Order: sequence, then C-alpha cells, then structure tokens
Amino acid sequence: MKLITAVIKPFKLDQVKEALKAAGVQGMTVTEVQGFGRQSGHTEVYRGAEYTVEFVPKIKLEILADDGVVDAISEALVGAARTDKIGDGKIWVTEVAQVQRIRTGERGGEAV
Amino acid sequence: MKLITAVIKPFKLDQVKEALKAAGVQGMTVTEVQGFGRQSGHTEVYRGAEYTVEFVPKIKLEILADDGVVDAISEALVGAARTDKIGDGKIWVTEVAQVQRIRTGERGGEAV
Amino acid sequence: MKLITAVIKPFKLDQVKEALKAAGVQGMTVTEVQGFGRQSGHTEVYRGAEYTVEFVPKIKLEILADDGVVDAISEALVGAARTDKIGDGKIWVTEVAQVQRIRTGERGGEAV
Amino acid sequence: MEFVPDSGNTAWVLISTALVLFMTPGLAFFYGGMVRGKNVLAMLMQNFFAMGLIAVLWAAIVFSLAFGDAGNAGFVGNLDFAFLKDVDLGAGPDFFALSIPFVLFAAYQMTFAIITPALITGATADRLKFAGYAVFIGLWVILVYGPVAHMVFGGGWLSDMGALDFAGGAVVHINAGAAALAVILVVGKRRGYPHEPMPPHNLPFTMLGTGMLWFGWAGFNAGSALAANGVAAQALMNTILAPAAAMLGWLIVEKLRSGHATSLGAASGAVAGMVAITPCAGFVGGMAPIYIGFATGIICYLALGLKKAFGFDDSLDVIAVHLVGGLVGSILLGFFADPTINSLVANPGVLITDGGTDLLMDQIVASAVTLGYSFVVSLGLAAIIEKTIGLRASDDQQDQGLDLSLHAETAYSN
Amino acid sequence: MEFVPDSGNTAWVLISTALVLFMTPGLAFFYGGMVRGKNVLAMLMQNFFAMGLIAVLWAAIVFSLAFGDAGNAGFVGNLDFAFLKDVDLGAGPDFFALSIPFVLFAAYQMTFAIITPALITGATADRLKFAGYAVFIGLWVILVYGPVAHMVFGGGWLSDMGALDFAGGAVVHINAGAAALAVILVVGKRRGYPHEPMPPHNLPFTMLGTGMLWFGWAGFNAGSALAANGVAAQALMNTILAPAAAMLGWLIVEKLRSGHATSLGAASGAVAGMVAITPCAGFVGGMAPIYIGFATGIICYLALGLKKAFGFDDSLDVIAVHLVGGLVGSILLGFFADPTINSLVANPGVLITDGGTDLLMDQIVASAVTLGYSFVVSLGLAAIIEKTIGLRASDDQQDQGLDLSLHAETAYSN
Amino acid sequence: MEFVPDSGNTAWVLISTALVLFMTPGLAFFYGGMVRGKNVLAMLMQNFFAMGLIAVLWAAIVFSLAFGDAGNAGFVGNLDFAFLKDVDLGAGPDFFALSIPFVLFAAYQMTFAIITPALITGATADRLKFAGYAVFIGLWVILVYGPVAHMVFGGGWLSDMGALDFAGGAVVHINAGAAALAVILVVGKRRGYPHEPMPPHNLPFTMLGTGMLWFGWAGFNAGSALAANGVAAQALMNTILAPAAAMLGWLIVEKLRSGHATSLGAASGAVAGMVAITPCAGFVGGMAPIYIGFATGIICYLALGLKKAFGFDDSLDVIAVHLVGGLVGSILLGFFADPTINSLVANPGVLITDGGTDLLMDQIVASAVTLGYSFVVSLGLAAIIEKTIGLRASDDQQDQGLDLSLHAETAYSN
Ligand SMILES: Nc1ncnc2c1ncn2[C@@H]1O[C@H](COP(=O)(O)OP(=O)(O)O)[C@@H](O)[C@H]1O
Ligand SMILES: Nc1ncnc2c1ncn2[C@@H]1O[C@H](COP(=O)(O)OP(=O)(O)O)[C@@H](O)[C@H]1O
Ligand SMILES: Nc1ncnc2c1ncn2[C@@H]1O[C@H](COP(=O)(O)OP(=O)(O)O)[C@@H](O)[C@H]1O
Repeated sequence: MKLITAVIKPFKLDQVKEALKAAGVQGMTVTEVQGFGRQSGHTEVYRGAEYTVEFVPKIKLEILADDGVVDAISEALVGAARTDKIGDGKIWVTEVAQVQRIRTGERGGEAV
Repeated sequence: MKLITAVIKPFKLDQVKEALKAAGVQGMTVTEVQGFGRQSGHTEVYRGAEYTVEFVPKIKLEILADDGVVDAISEALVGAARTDKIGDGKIWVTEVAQVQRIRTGERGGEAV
Repeated sequence: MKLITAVIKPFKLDQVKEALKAAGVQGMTVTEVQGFGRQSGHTEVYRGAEYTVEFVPKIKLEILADDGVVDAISEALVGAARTDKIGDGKIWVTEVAQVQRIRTGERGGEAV
Repeated sequence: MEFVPDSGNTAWVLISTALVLFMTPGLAFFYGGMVRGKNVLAMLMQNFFAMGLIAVLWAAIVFSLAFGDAGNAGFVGNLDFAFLKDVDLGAGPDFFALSIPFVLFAAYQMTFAIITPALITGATADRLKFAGYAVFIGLWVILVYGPVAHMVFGGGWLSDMGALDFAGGAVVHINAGAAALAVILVVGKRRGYPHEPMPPHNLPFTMLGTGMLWFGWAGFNAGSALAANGVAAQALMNTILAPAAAMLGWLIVEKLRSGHATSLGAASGAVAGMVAITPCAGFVGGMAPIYIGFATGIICYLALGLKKAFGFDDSLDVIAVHLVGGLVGSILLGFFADPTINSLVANPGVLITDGGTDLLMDQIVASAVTLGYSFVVSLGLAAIIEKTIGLRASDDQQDQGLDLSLHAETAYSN
Repeated sequence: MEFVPDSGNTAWVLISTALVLFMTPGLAFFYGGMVRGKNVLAMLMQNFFAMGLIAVLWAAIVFSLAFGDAGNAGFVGNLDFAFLKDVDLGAGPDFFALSIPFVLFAAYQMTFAIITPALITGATADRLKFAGYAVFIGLWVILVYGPVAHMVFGGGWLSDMGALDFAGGAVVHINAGAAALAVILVVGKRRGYPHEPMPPHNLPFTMLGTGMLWFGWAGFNAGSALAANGVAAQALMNTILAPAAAMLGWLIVEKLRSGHATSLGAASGAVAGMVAITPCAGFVGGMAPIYIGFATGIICYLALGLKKAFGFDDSLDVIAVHLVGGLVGSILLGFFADPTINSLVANPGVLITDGGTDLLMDQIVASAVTLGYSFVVSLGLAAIIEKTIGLRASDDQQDQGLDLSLHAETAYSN
Repeated sequence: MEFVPDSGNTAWVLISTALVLFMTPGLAFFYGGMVRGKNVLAMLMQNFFAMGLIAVLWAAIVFSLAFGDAGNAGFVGNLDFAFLKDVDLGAGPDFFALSIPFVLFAAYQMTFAIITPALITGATADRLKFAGYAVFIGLWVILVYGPVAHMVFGGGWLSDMGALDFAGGAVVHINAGAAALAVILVVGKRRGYPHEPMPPHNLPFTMLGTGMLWFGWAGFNAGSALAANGVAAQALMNTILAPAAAMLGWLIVEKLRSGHATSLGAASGAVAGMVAITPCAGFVGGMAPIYIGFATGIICYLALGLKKAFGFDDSLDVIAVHLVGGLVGSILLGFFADPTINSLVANPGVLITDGGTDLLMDQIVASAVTLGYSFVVSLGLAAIIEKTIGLRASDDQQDQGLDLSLHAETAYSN
C-alpha cells in the first residue's frame, strides 16, 4: 500500500479529480496549502507598501493506493495537473505500513 | 516510530480526542481537509442552479507514536470515530525514520 | 529521498523560511494546522462561559530533500524554530519512495 | 385629502421606519456571528424571512388586530384595517392624533412586528426546522404580537390601566423573550450541548450587528415619539447613554468574574442597555438612563447564569438579554418616569418629585401579563407545530449543519 | 437668497441622499459575496470606484445633460449647469418646483447616477479589466445615463409623452440591465463557465448587502417624492411590502422547483421586489405592492432560466433581477397606477377605477426605448473599448484572480 | 416649556446624531479589516468601548467643559452642565441660537467626542493594553478633547479669533492625529515591524467600514449645520464630491507610483477626502470640493512616506490620513471659504472674490495650536500611563494576538 501525495495548482483541482476518477481512484483527501518554490511569489501592495509574497496557494492531494496502481495514478495526475508553467508542483510516493477503513475495520486493499 | 494518520468526520473530533487521551496519546496535529470518496457529495443550490459537491469536510489527524502503542491508538481512534455510516474515513500508518522535539532536541520516543 | 515534516509556532514561519533558504532549501509546502500537546491550551470566554481550547494554531512544513541534506535542513529548522518554550513543535522524517516534478516529469533529486 | 402632514415629523418617522427595518438585518448579524459556521445562513434566513412573511401578514391582518378599534381598552383590535383598508395618506383615527400620514404609522409599526419574532431565533439557534419556524412566527404574530401590541400600544387595557411602554419594552422584548423561553422548552437543547464547545464563528459579524442595532435603535426609540420634538431628542440621548452605561456595567462584572473584558461582553452589554431603555426612552431624563443602563448591564450579566441554573439551552442568551433586560427596563421606569420630560407620565416614578408607586404597580402588572400571555400561547403553539410538521431539526441535520441540510447552501467557499 | 427651503422636506432629501449613497456599498457586498474569494476586491473596487468617478463626472457635465433645459420634451439637456454653475442654495428652475435647495436635488440625483452603472458589474463579474471598466462607465454615464435620465426625469420626451417612472424603474434598472446584456455579449463568458462550479464565497456578505440595499432603497423610492409627505409615506410602505411579497413568491417557486428555500433566494427575491416597485413606489397603494411584488418574485425566478436558454453568462443574474424586474414593475404600473395616491397619475392604470390602457402603452414605449437605446449604445461602447484598451481580463488574470492580477491585493489573510 | 423646536431641523439633527454614532462601528471595521486576524477583536473592542466610556464621561463632565460658558473666548468651558444639569428639552443658551432641543445638541456633539479618540486606535493597532487604552482615552477626552472643542466649537478663543472649522477638521482630525503621533512615540513599534509582513486580514471589512463612514459622514458634515437648510445641502454635496475626487487623486498617484490602483487605495483616498472636507463642508461651494479632494488624495498618498522617513510605526496611517488630511482641509479652507455659501464666512478665502489671507492665517494658527496642544498633552498622558499601569502589550501578548491574550476570545472559528 502506498500514499501518493501531490501538490498542484488550485484551478487544476477539478480536472485532476476527473482524471483520477477516470483512472479508478475512489477516494482522496484534499488540503489547502501554501507553496514555496521556484515559482516566484507575487507582489502585494497596501497603501504604497509593497510586500513580496513568496507563498503561493496550492492544493495538496493525498491518495492511498495499492502498489500496483501507483504508476497509473501518478501518470493520470501528472497529465491532468501539468500546465508546463513553473509552479505546477510535485508528486511523491511513500510506503504505508497499514491502512484501515474506520467504518468497517477492513484493512489493506479493501480499505481504500 | 510510526506516524498514524486518520481522516474522520468533523463532528467526531472531540470524542476522538478524548479517546486518544484516554489511550495515552499526549500530542497530535489536526488539519481541516476535504474528503472525496464513497460518501456521496451533497447538492448545493444557488439561484436555481444545482451544484453537486463531491468534497465533504473532514478532519485529518496525525499522531506520532512508538511502534508498541500504534495498535492500541488505532483501535481507540477507530472506536471513537466510527458511526457506521459511509464516510467515516480511513486510518493509516507510515514508518518514521526519525523524530525530534524542537524545544529540547530530544529524539525518538522521548520526543513525542 | 526523504520528506521532512515539521510543526512549528506560526509566528516563527518567516524566520524558519529564511533559515531554510540559507540552508539551500528551494521549495516547501506549508499548511495551517491545529496542534494538541503539552502546551496547555488557552481559555476563551463567551458571555461568561469559559471554554478550554486544547488546540493551538500551528504551522506544518513539508520539505522533500535528498538524503544527504536532511540533517543540515533539520538542524537549520530546529535552530530557527526554537523558542525554548513549551509548544515549539516536532520535526520528523519519513522515507519517500519516489518523487516527480509535475511540470517536467523529472524524478528524484532533480525534482525537488 | 386635506390633511397636510408636518414635514419635519414625517421626515423623522420616514427615516425611523427605515432604521427599524435595518435592525432586523442587524439582528441577523448579531446572532449570525455567534452561531457555528455551518448554521449561519439558517440564522440569517430566519431573520430575513421574518421581513418577508411578517410584512405581508401585517398588511393583511395584524395591523388591524393591533391598531383597529384603537382605544377600546380591550384585549385586541378589530378587522377594520384588514388588507390595508383605509390605511391611507390621511391622519387616521383621532385616537392616534397623528401629524404624519396614517400609512406611515402603519409602516413604522410594521417594522416592530417584524423584529419581535426575529428576536426569538437567538434562543432557538442551530436547531429549528425552517418550515416549522415559518409557521410558528406566522401564527405567533397573529395570536400573540397583535393582541399584545393592542393592549399596550393600541389603547388596549394595559395602557388604559396606566402602564407605560415608550417603544416596546413589554410589546417587543418581554414578549419575544417569553416566547423564546417557551419554544426552547419545546424543542430542547442543541445536539451536543453543553459538552461540545460551540464558539461563535465570526465575532466581527456580531460586532457589526451590534453597530447596526444601535444605529437602528435610534429610530426604534426616538421614532416612537412619532414626531421630531423634544421627547424624541431626549429619547435619542437616552438611547446612547443607557447602552453605554450598560456596556460599562457588564464589562466591569465580567472582568471581576472571569478575569477578562470581552468584545462579546461589550456588545452584549450594549444591547442589553438598548433593551432596557426601550420602555423608558421618552419618559426619563438627566442621568436616569445611565443609572438604568448600568444596573441593566450588571443584572443581565448575572442573568446569564439562569440557563445553567434551570438547565435550558438558550443558545444566544435571549432570556438574559431580552426578557430580563425588558423586565428591568419596564420596572425601573416605575422609578424614573418623569413628567417634566413627557406629559404622558401621569404618575411620576418612585424616585421622582411627587412620585409614588402607582406607576410601578402598573408596570409590574403589564410586564407580568405580557410575559404570561406570550409564554402560554407560545408554548401551545410550539408544541402543536412540533407534533405536526416538526419544529426541531433532526440530529443528522444538526450534525451536517442547517445551512446544507435545510437550505442546500454553504456560507463560505473560496 | 430669499428662498427658504422647507426644513422637513430638506431633512428627508438630505438623509435620502445619504441612503442612496449607502446603496452602492450595499450593492458591492450583495455582489461581492457571490463572487469567488479571489475576485471579491475587484468587485468591491468596481463599485466603490463608481462613487469616485461618477460623482466627479456628474458635477462636471452629467447633471447638466440630464437636468439642464428641463422640460424641453427632448432627448437630452444642455450644458447650462456644467461644472455646477448655478447649482446653488436656491430653488433652481421653476420646472422642478422644489421646496429644497437645488444643490441638494443635484446631490440626490447624483447618487442614482452612481449606482446605475455599478449595477452592471454583477453581470460582468470576474472577468473585467479595471481600466476598461473605468473608461466604460465614464463614457456610459455621459452617453447613456444622462440622456435617459433627461428623457424620463428631466422633462424629456418620454415623460412628456406620459410615461411614469417614480424612482427609476426605467432610468436605473432597465437601463443598467440592458447595458449589462450588451457588455456580456462583448466580453463573453467567465473562464471555466459553465463547467467549473463557482459557488458564492461569502453568502453572509450577500445578505448584508441585501439589508443595506433595502435600507437604502427607502431613500431611493420614498426620497423620490422630494418631500416628506403622504406620497413619500406610501412609497416607503410599498418599498417594504413589495420586496417582502417578492421574497415569498421567489421562495415558493424555488421550493417547488429545486426542493429548497435558500437564503440567496430570499435575498434575490427581495431585491427583485425592490427593483419592480421602484417605478411604482409613489403611484400605487393598498395591496397593489403585494401583488406586484409577488408576481415579480415568481417571474424573476423563472427568468433565471434565460441565461441557460440563450447561452450567455450573466454571472450574478443582473438580467433576471434588474432588467426583468424593471420591466415587470414598469409594465405593472400600467395596471395599478392610482390617482388617489398621487395626482401626477393622469391616466389611471388598467385595474383602477376609471382606468384604461393609455398609461400601459406609454409604459411599454418608455421601457422599450430605454432598453433599446441603452443596449445599442452600450454594445458599441463595449466593443470599441474591448478592441482598443481591452475590457476582458486575460485567462491568466482570471485564473490567478482579479484581486491579485489587477489590484495586487488579496482579500483575506491571517 | 415654550420653546418649540423646528421639526425639520430637529429631524435632521436626530438622524445626523444616529449617523455619526454609526461612524464609530464603521471606523472599527475600516481599521479592523486592516489588522491581522489575531488582533481584530481588540481593535473592534477599542472602538466600541469608546462608545461606552466616552458617552458616560460626556454626560458627566466633558459636555460641560466643551460647551459650558459658551462664547467666553477662553480656553475651556465650566461645570454648569456637569451631569447634564439643565441639558433639557429647551433651546439652551442663547449663544447657540438653536432651533433644536438643547439635549439633542448635546447628544449630537457627544458622537463627535466618541469617534475622536477612537481615531487614534488605527495608529496604535496591534500593541495596546486594553486597560491602559481605557484610561488613556478617558483622561484624553477630558484634558484634550473638551478644551479643544471649547476653543473651536464652544466660542473659545480660536473661534473668537476668526478660525473656521465647520465639522471638526481641527477638533476631530488634527486633534486625533496629533495624539496618535504622540502615543506611538511612547509605545513604540509593533513587534516584528517592519521586517515581518502584516497584510490586512480582511479587506472587505475595510471597504465596508469605508461605506459606513461615508454614509455617516453625511451626518457629521451636513448635520453640523444644525438645520436642514441650504448650508446643510451644500455640505452634503461637498461630502460626496471631495471624497470622490480624493479617491481619484489617490488612485492616479498610486497607479503611477506602484503600478496598481488598489481597493485599499480607493478606500483610503475616499476617507482622506472626507477628512479634508470636514472643516470646509458648509463654507465652500461649486467645484471647490473637487479641487480640495483631489489635492488631498495626492498629498495624503505622498504623506504615507512620512512614517518611513521618520521611522515611526503608524500602523494604519492615521498621521497620513487624519493629521495630514485635517491640515490640508483646514488650510485649503483659507483659500476657498465663500461667504455666498455661508454668511459665517467673515473673511473670504484667498481665491474667492474679495478674498484675502486673513482667514488663512487664522486657519494656520488654529491648526498649529490644536496640533501642538494635543500632541504635548497626549505625550505626557501616554508616558505616565505607560510608566504606571502599562500601555504597550508585551511581546508574548502580541505574538499570541491581543484577542486571545487580552480578551480571551478568538474572532473566527468554524
Ligand atoms: N522541496 C520541496 N518540498 C516540498 N514541497 C515542495 C518542494 N519544492 C516545491 N514544492 C511544492 O511544489 C510547488 C511548486 O514548486 P515550484 O518550485 O514553484 O515549481 P515546479 O514544481 O514547477 O518546479 C511549491 O509551491 C511547493 O508547494
Ligand atoms: N484512497 C483514498 N486516499 C486518501 N483518502 C481517502 C481515500 N479514500 C477515502 N479517503 C478519505 O476518507 C474519507 C471517507 O471515505 P469514503 O469512501 O467516503 O467512506 P468510507 O471511509 O466510509 O468508505 C474520504 O472523504 C476521504 O477523505
Ligand atoms: N505525538 C504527536 N504527534 C503529532 N504531532 C504532535 C505530537 N505531539 C505534539 N505534536 C505537535 O507538536 C506541537 C507541540 O507539542 P507540545 O507537546 O505542545 O510541545 P513540545 O513540542 O514543546 O513538547 C503540538 O501542538 C502538535 O501539533
């Protein structure tokens, strides 16, 4: 079992969600986050004072997936999230030792 | 050292927190998230236009715990979070390579 | 490849960010979270009713980093986040199986 | 039409009508800020809906019930003005001795009828079905508000007896407060109360509502003079001083008891002061509003303890602020009513030159009658509605939040 | 200066001017709550900026275009009052028969000119360049608002013909609605519309705006009597009853069609009712405002379907609420106008004693002329601006949000 | 009581009083939107608390200090009206030549005394102890506001000398601005300033506050005529035109200097224009308000640079907007004061027919005296309070946020 985490641009969420559904993903968890990276921040102006804001709004997705489908899901996600402009984000995969569905107690592949 | 992550229904947070305290948990980190899953989204209506909202508000908990207590904590959490209705959420466990308390620099079991 | 996660005090974010940049970090993802721990919660008063709020606002940082630089980054982070007062937070490291930059498809060290 | 209204008085009652109308949105925000984010639209909706429903019912029948057959020293009016018959640009019945168009008087009084049932929504917050609520306030305004307004404002028996109520301490606040108590006895506590913390979701909204209410209250109290004259001027002065003093009173006790002076305390104290000065506004002068306000701030703060003592769930403290505040004001009027301020004060208050306890007794009777009548009818009404179409939202609806479960909306998004 | 204004009438128009001025911030919040959080400042800015730009243009030229050479039965005024020449503390031209200072009349009318172009911003929400918008409303108020106001309010040919418009059903609402339609045809749909959901980001703001609008509308409608008299009183009564009934009408159809009565529906219905009663306010009485309001609530709700049917993107339903609402009111006035309410009603409405269809025909002509003139000129204006300096924000700007991309600001932070 | 107030004038001052009262909540939101979310309740609280405390002190003593012994050409009034003695429904002292009840005059002036110290809170945002603040404004209103109001409004020496101040350019804005400067010199900078970014947490609140302020300012300026007459009408016109022009002026320089026209800029420019027109409102006419406003927008924008230049932390730019804006208006009045608008203008302004520099000199003196007196006394007062009970919140309190650390509340929750 793996956890796929991705950070994407907010306005891409809908497209990514559809692509993931098409790739068979049945669940995910989404968090609003602020990203810092190569994408240069923007300038905000308040009463003549300019602030450089290095943090950019992003969306973080977390998807638990069986080992076998990780690559397919990653590809679908990358395909949908990509705009080829700086700041498109990252996707990374970590190993999950154990997963359980709270409602039923099912474990492993059954649980996601 | 393990990281236990759980996604639960928001109105269960208080009960879960109490159950975890009873199970000896001394710390956790909580994030507001949006979940997508089997729990069917709801319909929202704005000036006659109906939107289906597939994302449902959820709470994500992260708990660092020594390997030995992971099962007890998981059980306590599942017990408290369960409503037996769809959308109760997931709980998963990942391996943590290293943990440190920022204030003291303590590491490992001491740090949580 | 590792994922460094840290929970810190909100007003420390700016200092920590600068310290991480100085340590060579080029990207990170930031989430507003609520922490529960040894730091005693505060009391809120509404029309004479006192609530004890055990959750304290915190900031969570996630930094993908090559294995070789994890210690340097952790140290920089801990150094900047430390106030020596209870509630300074935790930092932990998990193994990442794979990481990719969405924009380019680059993987591994290239991606972060 | 020969009647030429006084343009200055008419200007003042025109704007006062608008001001009181603006109080219902103000109340919506005062309350809306205090509920949880998942229920804020339900709260706003209940208040705005009162503007829709009550206005139409007022035109159809309630105005006539309240002000028909004015001066009959009875319990209720008649149907002479139903569907706004004869509610025209003239001066209306002699009883009112109006210097403004009768239709304006009807519009002005309408805004009072709108806000009164809306006040109840604070007590029942987070757990009312919308349909049940709609039926409840519709019937309530006919069965309770109309008669009470007649008894006090329409020359019914309480006013005939000698009780005074400048702008609605009994008609509006005691009345709504008693109804609130009745309804919460029927619908029970919010799911999760009291163990689950339910902090206000947006206190700036509550402060905004307070500001809107205070502003609107100028029209509520000083407008009740129905003229731009000295009484109106004194009423306005009192409507600033009493809330100010009540804010100070509340904050001082709060600081002593809980260690902090809170912004919600400042807002609550001010509103309690507005409530208490309402019956007194055009009848007292000098430093009296400050004494009344200061006492109210302290008493209403202490009255917060009632809900714990009696174990009811008055979500946003309508009992402590409106029922208790209304009672305090109505009764203190028996001490401070001053004929040099307003010649309608036939029996000066206890503390005033040549004063006695006559007025005080009348005030107590009027307060008790209003409280009792409103409580009993409201209790029956709420119970019937709960048994039939339902008044309390289900546990699932409360868990999901009323905004989504009842109105298919969410208040906030990105 | 010998002219002594009537102090009561002056007081009423003074406060009415402030009330109408307050409507533009109210509109900003009504709209601002409905857009996405990344565009809310752009929306607020467009509305507040109208207060800045239009006020100055009004003083410079537009007041004179609208009210110069008053009573000429023509198409536009002249430049006699340009740069506020002779707009003084006296009574102004006899044509207006003012009992208030002429400078106050100019200030009062200014607030109408400000809010009219601001109404358009709801249709074009989330996709206008600020610079293009600024140029558009500047030219529009000169080329469209000035002439239309003259034709109807300034004794131009439409009023001379016999059309009635108490407070701007045609001048303000049909006019702005037609312009809105024209501009969205030029700028096209919001990026992502209709597949991407764009829920309102803060509905409490929309409710707040509704409350502010309703409050301000008291000055808009009842102030248009330019006196604190019976007509003003009736106008105020109508301005409460019609929105109330429209709210009920809207909510009933909404409940039947989508299963829920929503808070946005309550707000929208009320605003539609305010729009529809605008042309009628000082001309109808009795239960007529309730009939007009109720019909409007239903019709405007159904008119929401137009944008799907015709495939345009009217972001916040300006067509359904302002254009359709304005038309409904202007035409229903032909049925309900009542000379016993206002002696300016020369031809009673169809349903009124001694009534006929004369007025109805005039109302239809005036509505059609306003609609057509505004639509055509606005279309040309918008097209030219889009071709030259640009009116539609780029896709990237829309993705990032207008607040950041156009104004370098974000609305919310910690 | 034989005095019969003019109903129209009374109506206008009644509503003006309510309008000015409403400005303090408006100011609270104007400021509250600009602070960080952890300090918003502290800001709102400071402003609302001013309504509580100052109202009571006004009744007790400050009204009498300001308006007792009116016309004495001196420095301060006396205690004749302390505890509202003789502040009744009559016409008051002949000096005021009132056509409204004296108690209404007292109420109206009270609202000015409330908002003046509240203005200071913008400069000191995010770092004041509540207790210290409460003591400061309480003493300040007695030691500074009372005397300054007497000197200018109460027939004291500045007005006797010939200085004009229609609605408080000196009494309110220069006065508060000078005090703000003094207090920030005592309490120092916000923790983290200037390296830590402190963006406004809710700019829509700031826009809302701007709308409320502009609305209320109609009562502030036009109400200061104390009658519903031509002067009031002109003052209202000016109170729309000047802020409008100031908004344009500010936005143009902002666009040129930083590349963007911001919504906060629009709001700030408008408020600066309201400030500057305050002393001039009932004394200038024609296009003068536009010239004054436009110049103010530009100058106040440039004055933002002062805080960087001099290294002080004026959190929300009270110096640039209120002190500089008040000075610009007070001095430009010396150029534009016009006796054809108001017969109280004895010496026409420099640019007016028959004008000279007499008034200009008086204006400069009055501005300097107000500035100097307020600054010096405020500095001493703040220093003493800081040394004794403490005025600056501790670093820990600032880190945690004042809402939680001082008031045990959080503004937002779910
Ligand atoms: N080392 C990192 N660790 C965690 N998140 C990162 C890291 N680098 C970038 N991110 C996240 O990815 C987002 C995009 O990264 P950025 O460097 O701006 O562009 P790109 O992904 O196109 O190279 C950032 O805003 C941040 O949220
Ligand atoms: N594959 C997944 N990866 C990550 N989170 C998931 C996944 N599936 C479900 N979730 C989270 O769990 C929540 C509940 O899941 P859902 O399928 O609705 O119900 P249940 O857990 O009862 O089967 C979701 O809202 C989402 O937050
Ligand atoms: N076991 C844990 N798992 C996850 N997060 C934790 C855990 N313990 C503490 N935290 C996080 O660290 C923060 C600080 O912890 P706390 O115990 O208050 O102080 P300290 O880190 O100084 O010992 C908490 O608010 C919480 O966000």
